[in-house]
Amino acid sequence: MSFDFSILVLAIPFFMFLFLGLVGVKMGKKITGVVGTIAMGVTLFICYSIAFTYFFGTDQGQISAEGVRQSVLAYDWNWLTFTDKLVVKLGILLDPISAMMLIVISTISFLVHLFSLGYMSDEYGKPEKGFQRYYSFLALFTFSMLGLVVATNIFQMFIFFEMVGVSSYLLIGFYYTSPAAIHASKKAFIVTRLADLFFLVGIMILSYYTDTFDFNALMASPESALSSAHGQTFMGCSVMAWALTFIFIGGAGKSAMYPLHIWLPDAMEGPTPVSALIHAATMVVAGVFLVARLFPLYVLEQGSMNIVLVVGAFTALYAAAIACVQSDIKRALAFSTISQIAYMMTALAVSSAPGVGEEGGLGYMASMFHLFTHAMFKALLFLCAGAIIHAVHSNENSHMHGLHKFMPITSIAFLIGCLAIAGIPPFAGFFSKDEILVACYEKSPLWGVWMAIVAGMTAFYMFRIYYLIFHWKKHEVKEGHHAPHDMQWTMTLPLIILAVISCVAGFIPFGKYVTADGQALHTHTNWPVAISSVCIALVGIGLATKMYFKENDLPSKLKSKFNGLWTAAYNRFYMDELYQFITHKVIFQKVCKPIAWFDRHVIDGTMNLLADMTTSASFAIRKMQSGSIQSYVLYYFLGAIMLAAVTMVIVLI
Amino acid sequence: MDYSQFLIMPQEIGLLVVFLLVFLYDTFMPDRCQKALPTFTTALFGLYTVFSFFPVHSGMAFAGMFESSDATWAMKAILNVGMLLVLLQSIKWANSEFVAVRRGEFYELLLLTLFGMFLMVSARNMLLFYIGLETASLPLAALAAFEKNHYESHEAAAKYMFTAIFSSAILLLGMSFVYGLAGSFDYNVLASALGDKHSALLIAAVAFVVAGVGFKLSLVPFHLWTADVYQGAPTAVTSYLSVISKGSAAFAFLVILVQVFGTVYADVWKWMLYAIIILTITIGNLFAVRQRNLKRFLAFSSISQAGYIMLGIIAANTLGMTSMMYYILVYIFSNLGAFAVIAAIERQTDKVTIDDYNGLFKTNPWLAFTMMIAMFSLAGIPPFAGFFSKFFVFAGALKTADTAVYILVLIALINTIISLYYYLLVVKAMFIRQDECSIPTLKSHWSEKTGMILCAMGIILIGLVSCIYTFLNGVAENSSSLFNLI
Amino acid sequence: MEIFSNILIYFVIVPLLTLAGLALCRNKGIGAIRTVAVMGASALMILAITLVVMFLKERGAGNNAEMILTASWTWYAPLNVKLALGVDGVSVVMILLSAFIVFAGVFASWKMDPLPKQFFLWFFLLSTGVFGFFISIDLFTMFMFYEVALIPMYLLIGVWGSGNKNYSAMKLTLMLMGGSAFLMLGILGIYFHSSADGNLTMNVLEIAQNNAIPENWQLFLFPMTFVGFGVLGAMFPFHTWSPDGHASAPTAVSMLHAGVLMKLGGYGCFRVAIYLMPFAASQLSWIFLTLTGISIVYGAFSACVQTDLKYINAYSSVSHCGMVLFAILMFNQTAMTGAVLQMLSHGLMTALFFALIGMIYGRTHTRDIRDMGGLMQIMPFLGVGYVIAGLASLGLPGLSGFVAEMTIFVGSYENADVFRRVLTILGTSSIVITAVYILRVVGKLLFGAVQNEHHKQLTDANWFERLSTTTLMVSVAIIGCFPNFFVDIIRDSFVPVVNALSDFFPVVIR
Amino acid sequence: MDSVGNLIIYAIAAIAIIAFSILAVTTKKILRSATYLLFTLLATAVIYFQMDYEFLGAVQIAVYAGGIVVLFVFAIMLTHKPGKDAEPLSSHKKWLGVGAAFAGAAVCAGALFSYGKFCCAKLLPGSGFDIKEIGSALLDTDKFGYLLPFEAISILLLACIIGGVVIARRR
Amino acid sequence: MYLIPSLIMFGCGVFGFITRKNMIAILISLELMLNSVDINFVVFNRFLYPDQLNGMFFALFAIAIAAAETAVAIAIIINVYRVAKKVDISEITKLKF
Repeated sequence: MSFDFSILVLAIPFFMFLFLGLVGVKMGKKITGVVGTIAMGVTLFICYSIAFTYFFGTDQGQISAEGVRQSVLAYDWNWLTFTDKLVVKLGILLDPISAMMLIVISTISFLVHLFSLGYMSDEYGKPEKGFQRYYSFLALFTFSMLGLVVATNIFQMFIFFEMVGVSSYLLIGFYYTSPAAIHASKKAFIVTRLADLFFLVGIMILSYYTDTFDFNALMASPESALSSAHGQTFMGCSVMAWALTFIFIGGAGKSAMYPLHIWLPDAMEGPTPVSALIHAATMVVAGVFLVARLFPLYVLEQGSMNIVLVVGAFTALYAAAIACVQSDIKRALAFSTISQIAYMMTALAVSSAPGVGEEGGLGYMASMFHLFTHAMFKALLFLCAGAIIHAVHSNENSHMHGLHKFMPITSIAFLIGCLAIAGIPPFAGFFSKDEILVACYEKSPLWGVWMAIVAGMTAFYMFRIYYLIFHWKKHEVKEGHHAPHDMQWTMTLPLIILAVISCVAGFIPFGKYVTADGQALHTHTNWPVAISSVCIALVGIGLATKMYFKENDLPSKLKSKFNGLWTAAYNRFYMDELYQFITHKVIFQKVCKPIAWFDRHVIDGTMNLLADMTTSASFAIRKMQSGSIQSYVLYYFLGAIMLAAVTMVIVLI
Repeated sequence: MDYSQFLIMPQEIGLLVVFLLVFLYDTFMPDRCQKALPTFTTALFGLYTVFSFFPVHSGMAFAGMFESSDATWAMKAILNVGMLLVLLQSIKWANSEFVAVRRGEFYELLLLTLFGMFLMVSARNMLLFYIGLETASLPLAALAAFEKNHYESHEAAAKYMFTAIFSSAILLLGMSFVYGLAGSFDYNVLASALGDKHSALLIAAVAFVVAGVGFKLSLVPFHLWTADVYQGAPTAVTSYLSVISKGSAAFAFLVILVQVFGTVYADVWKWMLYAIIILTITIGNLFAVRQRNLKRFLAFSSISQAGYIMLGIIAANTLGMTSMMYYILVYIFSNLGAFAVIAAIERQTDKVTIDDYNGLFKTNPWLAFTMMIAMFSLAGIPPFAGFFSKFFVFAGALKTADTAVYILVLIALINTIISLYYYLLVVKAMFIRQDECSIPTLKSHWSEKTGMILCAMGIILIGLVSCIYTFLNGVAENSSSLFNLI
Repeated sequence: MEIFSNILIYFVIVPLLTLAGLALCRNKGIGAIRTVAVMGASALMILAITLVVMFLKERGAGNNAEMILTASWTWYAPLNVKLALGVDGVSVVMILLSAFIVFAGVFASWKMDPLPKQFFLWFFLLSTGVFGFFISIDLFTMFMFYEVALIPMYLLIGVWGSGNKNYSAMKLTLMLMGGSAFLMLGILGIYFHSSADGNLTMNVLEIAQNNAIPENWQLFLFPMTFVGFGVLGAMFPFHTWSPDGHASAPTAVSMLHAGVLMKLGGYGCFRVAIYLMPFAASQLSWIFLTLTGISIVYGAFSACVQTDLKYINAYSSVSHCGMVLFAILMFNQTAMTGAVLQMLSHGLMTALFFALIGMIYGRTHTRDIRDMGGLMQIMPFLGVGYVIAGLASLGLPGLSGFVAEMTIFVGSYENADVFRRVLTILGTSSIVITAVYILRVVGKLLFGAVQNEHHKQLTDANWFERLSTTTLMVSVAIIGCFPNFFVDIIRDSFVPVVNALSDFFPVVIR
Repeated sequence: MDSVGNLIIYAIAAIAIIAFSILAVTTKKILRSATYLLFTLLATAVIYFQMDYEFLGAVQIAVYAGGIVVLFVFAIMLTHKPGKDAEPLSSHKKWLGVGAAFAGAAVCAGALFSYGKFCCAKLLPGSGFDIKEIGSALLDTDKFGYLLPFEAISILLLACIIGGVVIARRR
Repeated sequence: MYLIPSLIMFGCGVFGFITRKNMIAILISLELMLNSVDINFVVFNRFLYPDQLNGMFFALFAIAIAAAETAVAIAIIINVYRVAKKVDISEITKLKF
């Protein structure tokens, strides 16, 4: 089976974007949503068939004689010629991770489309204002994300990085009348843009030395790609290390690694399904995907890899710590996402090259595995949160409490999600997280312990959220409001589907399909690690149960005891304030304003000064024309005399 | 005693014939026919202008005193065209209440001064040049005093007269030094006799000659009379003064400088002109910036234009000469276009300040249009002729391949920005200012209209039709022997 | 006549005929005036597209001459001034750009009041200058058309502008003419050194062929010409005419000015300054690189704090046009191609911006972003248009800005010397600053709550406004989506200049 | 020619020129000024005579002394009530005038005397031009003929007559 | 030596022109200047080029022109006098700047 039809994966969403955006305005809102969802369903089907064909088809020779899974270049068009060698192509590259990502994206996107039909309507099922726009943007986002994962070259990836950023901007700012949404969307865009700047510089450096953007060419022999810089160094590090670090920064921006994470919590201002799609499952893993794509290069350039490791590990702990104290459930989930993505990053960073030692490439596999499972259960959690928010019209957990009785389906689905993320077997999270921990211990016990602690914290804060939403105390129904209840089928169905996936995804033999070198990686459970991690998770859950299951004053006691720490964590360790200070106080006030002043007063002033000088010179010499003939003649005569005298002096002397 | 030598000067003789006929008409025709005198003169002069386009024999006459060449012929033809325009524009004015009694004299004097200018252009002898110069300037004092009912007219005449006599004294002083050095007045003889020795006397001689002729060209610092006279004199006379008189003087100046003082070009008068050009352009511009009276404004603008004309002289090559003649031609059309509008408005409303012109476009679009293209042409904006003439003058100057001249041209170019500023002020008043216009919709006389249309056509066509420049270049090439000494 | 068999000459003839047609219209006959203007603009558009097709055909047929469709007729023989025509890829796309913007400009000024006839007269005179400039390969005619294009600005701003228009119009005109003063000297200097054997010529191709300008003269003339054109290209510190001028100009004039006129600067820098004087270019490029590098960042930073919509775009133009000159000075094919793409992109996108601003201003009567807000709800079409323009400006892939900037950056980085690379990276930072100010405006202007109750009654765009802006939006998207079409046209045009430079400068041609 | 007598006559004439020139421009009474001018012109004529240019001397006396000075006197009579003094000069202006005059004279003198040819020049015996020669030269067209200037100046004078008429007419 | 009176005369003329207020006096100063130049011509002719007459002729013509100039100038002065009732040069400074 050929992959010619794979172009539809991109074409359908893009067409839907234009169609819904231009024509949709004229159509009914409901129809728009349904059309969009159906189109997404078709895309979903195509993605699945591609992935199926790729992984299980045998007639295309995707698996070479050595058992290596080959990548397939389905399309490759010249799009923009830079130089004879550096040509930006747009195409479709299918390999294990991109096929896997196709599944992830299309699944979640479809479910979010479906979920949004209900979410974006009011209680009576009437679609909100801007419904068409919403679906149009969703289609655009899906298009961009799919384009990103199938990128054949690093520049295409950059292009879609940008596209993803913009569609994320548009979706976060969907409620464009709300100042917070505007602010958040702006912040998201600018922070990721800043990261993309580094990405771009990284690409420029990389491509300058290697003379190609193409992944296949880069991967064909990573050693020669790295050595094409001929050992040139810049500030003590090899240029390639710089390039890879910069590229990582680009990824870190999208993946919300510290210190570029600040946009993600704010991005929760967008509609919750959007958060589920973009800020939990797909876009935020773009950075991980990027590093995974270039893994063969990174693995050879340990300097850069160590940076990835340190950043990843730190972010995991940092975000987990903040997540423990957030009161806004979406923010808490957002920090949880940051932490989990940092987990994946760390996993990549601790991975050794495939074939090195017994567990070579395990981290890579584990990272991808976790990416997959996390996408599912985090989307589940977010959609649940969406359902809850839709029911109670608030993000604050103080407005929730005790919803278990009102929304049983949601509650169970959320619980499954929590168990999955906490790493309790047999839910999906356990398997992937376990592999990561193994890989970390492989690298160094320090990192293993570190990540295990993070896992424990994860379990704690997830259950904290769970208890605060669904238990703690009885829910108070405000007057004039309906009692919260489970939603219509379009909203519950996605929850159920995702819950099921979260339950069973762990049993997928991931190592067989998605590995760094394309060869199947046979994993085996590392029992000590597995047991210890489950124990730590259980400790976390227990702690949370103790503190938050029933209403009590233990949390507030602890809060007052560690007030400083608590406040710092609640305020996200003041990172936002720091940024605020740098951007507003330093850049805006100390750079932009002075420059604008300089322009108006010095540069423009100089021009005006020239004009004024002319005018005043004109007035100054006015007296020459005094009206008296005698003075005219005096000037005349002296002029003639001077002319003669000066010339005499110059010529004769 | 070969009187047939007079035949070499058909243009001058033709001019005298015109003068004679006008004189006779003025003297002997009955009073009722006198009103037709301006039209008669203009028509006659028009015929003569056509006649003057016929080529003449080149050659020297009167033992080298008088030269007739393609260049002088072309120059005179250019002057004739300008003169025709001036005559056209003045028809209505000459018949106005206060001038009518003296209109015959007006035309006679104009024609005689033109004759003087022709002598200047053709003179190859200092004596003849001097006589020509005086013939061209003394009657102008009488013309300046023409509007007896205006005090300014008298003041202008007095200022002109005194400065003119003073300048002629200076010129004579310079000439006497030249004579002392070389013992002759013939250009050819002088050139060889002066040699290339730089004595202080020679330098003083050059300086005084430059000063003397600089008066006619109103070069700074010999220019101070200009503005007052232009403002005070009747507009017809001002336009005549500003273009014809200046154009002829420029050509004669070129001939004297390159032919007589050619040997000391590089050391002496190039640098004199260098300084004078910078001063002329800059000071003319600086003064023009603040003027509110349009005639005075054009006076200063014409001072700075004279600086640009001088660039053609400092070039001292055929390209420069061509460009200078071309510049004069273009300048005639542009300046006369502006003066035509001013005269038409002044005649009917007595308004001459820029502020009076506010919103002119609304009441008199065609006048405003003519004025605008005249201004643009003076400022050197394409596609009007002024652009071409400026470009060519600069090209001529730069052909000297002298770094200093590059700097000179740069200064001149920077000055064009200032000049653009004040020309745009006029345009701004007419087009942009939204005030109520104090000038009602006017009906111009047919002669004024014709004059303006001719000027406008000239401004537009002279630049685009390249054959004029090419032709002038051919003429200048024929006279390239002028530059043998450079 | 032979002269009429060359398609290029029609780019001058058509606007002139339009001028004549307009002159025949009655002052009040707005219908006739519009008809003539639209016909003229459409004819130009058709001509431009035909030209592109012809160009591609010629190139496809293997005509690899540096310029095609060349023809020349002697005009001023004494100075060897010729009416020399010819186009290469760069001029072709510039002509295309101009035609589009003129077309959009006519519709943007559909309701021009007062004096519509005079407005269109000046408008088409300006177009004549622009097209004439791009089709000429003779320095004299180039310069002439260049000035023809400049001077109508004065009246267009002065008569039909708003705000402090007298000051702005005068400042703009004087500064641009100041630039052209230097330019004139430069051109004459080039002319007088154009040939070693005395056959002086004004023809660009011949001058380049002769390559006879002595090196010390190049060092003098190069700054003259570069600054001369650079003023129009809004090079720091000669850019201050731009904010004031744009702020006061009427919509269509801003469009044409930012869209096309400023491109004359970049085009001239390349065609005259660098192409003819490669030695000086390589020697002095560092000065101008620094200046243009400053332009990029400086313009962007300045734009961040402006509150007037037009000022924001004017400063943004400073930044973007700085990038054009910056890229041209990078001396390699890629960066120069990027420069042309950037000219195209900036032309269309800024024209779009100004058109939209004009339309918004026409409704709200304010351009201060502090007084506006939530316009997206009131006028969604204009709002979406503004967002698209903004996204193009900040470099969204799929729109033109991205393509151009990326080509520039990648091309600039191809240079091996550290100075250029550092500048390149500095320049790249502008993509972030651009995002900041664009999003700031979009956020304040379009999003949020409606600031002014009166604005709620306002209407969205009419058909002609939609036509005008849609033309531009589609063009922006076409360039963004199919850049290689344009790159293929443009790229080879830079081979001669890069070859000339390579004698003096270690150009990396890869 | 180069005799002591000549020298004495010359010295007298020169001193008269210098003295009367200075007096002409410094005297307060305008009529006296005209009178001093007359003396200056006459002294100049003496020098012309001494240099054997009798015709020129005669013209000088006739035109200048006879014509112009009379014209001046008439003008003074027309415009001045008798016995009125000119106002005193402002010293500021006076010094300016002195300065300018000296500067001019100095430059000219410097130029003239640095040109060595004049210092050693001697007055050679005159070759004796007679009036007839001058007359024929005036109407000659050949070398050293002045027909054209002669005609031209007649036109100049005509122009001046017309001009004078124009100016003098009351209306 | 023969040029000294001429020089002084010229200087006096300049001085007179610049300092005198009476227009007629100024004209007198101008006459001095013109006359001094005539002396120059004649002296140069007689001393340096005695075999020619052109200097003398020049002086002759110059005298004639000077006479014409004076006539016109006096006419103008009288004209001004009629309007301004004065011949004071400091009176006619209305046109300025």
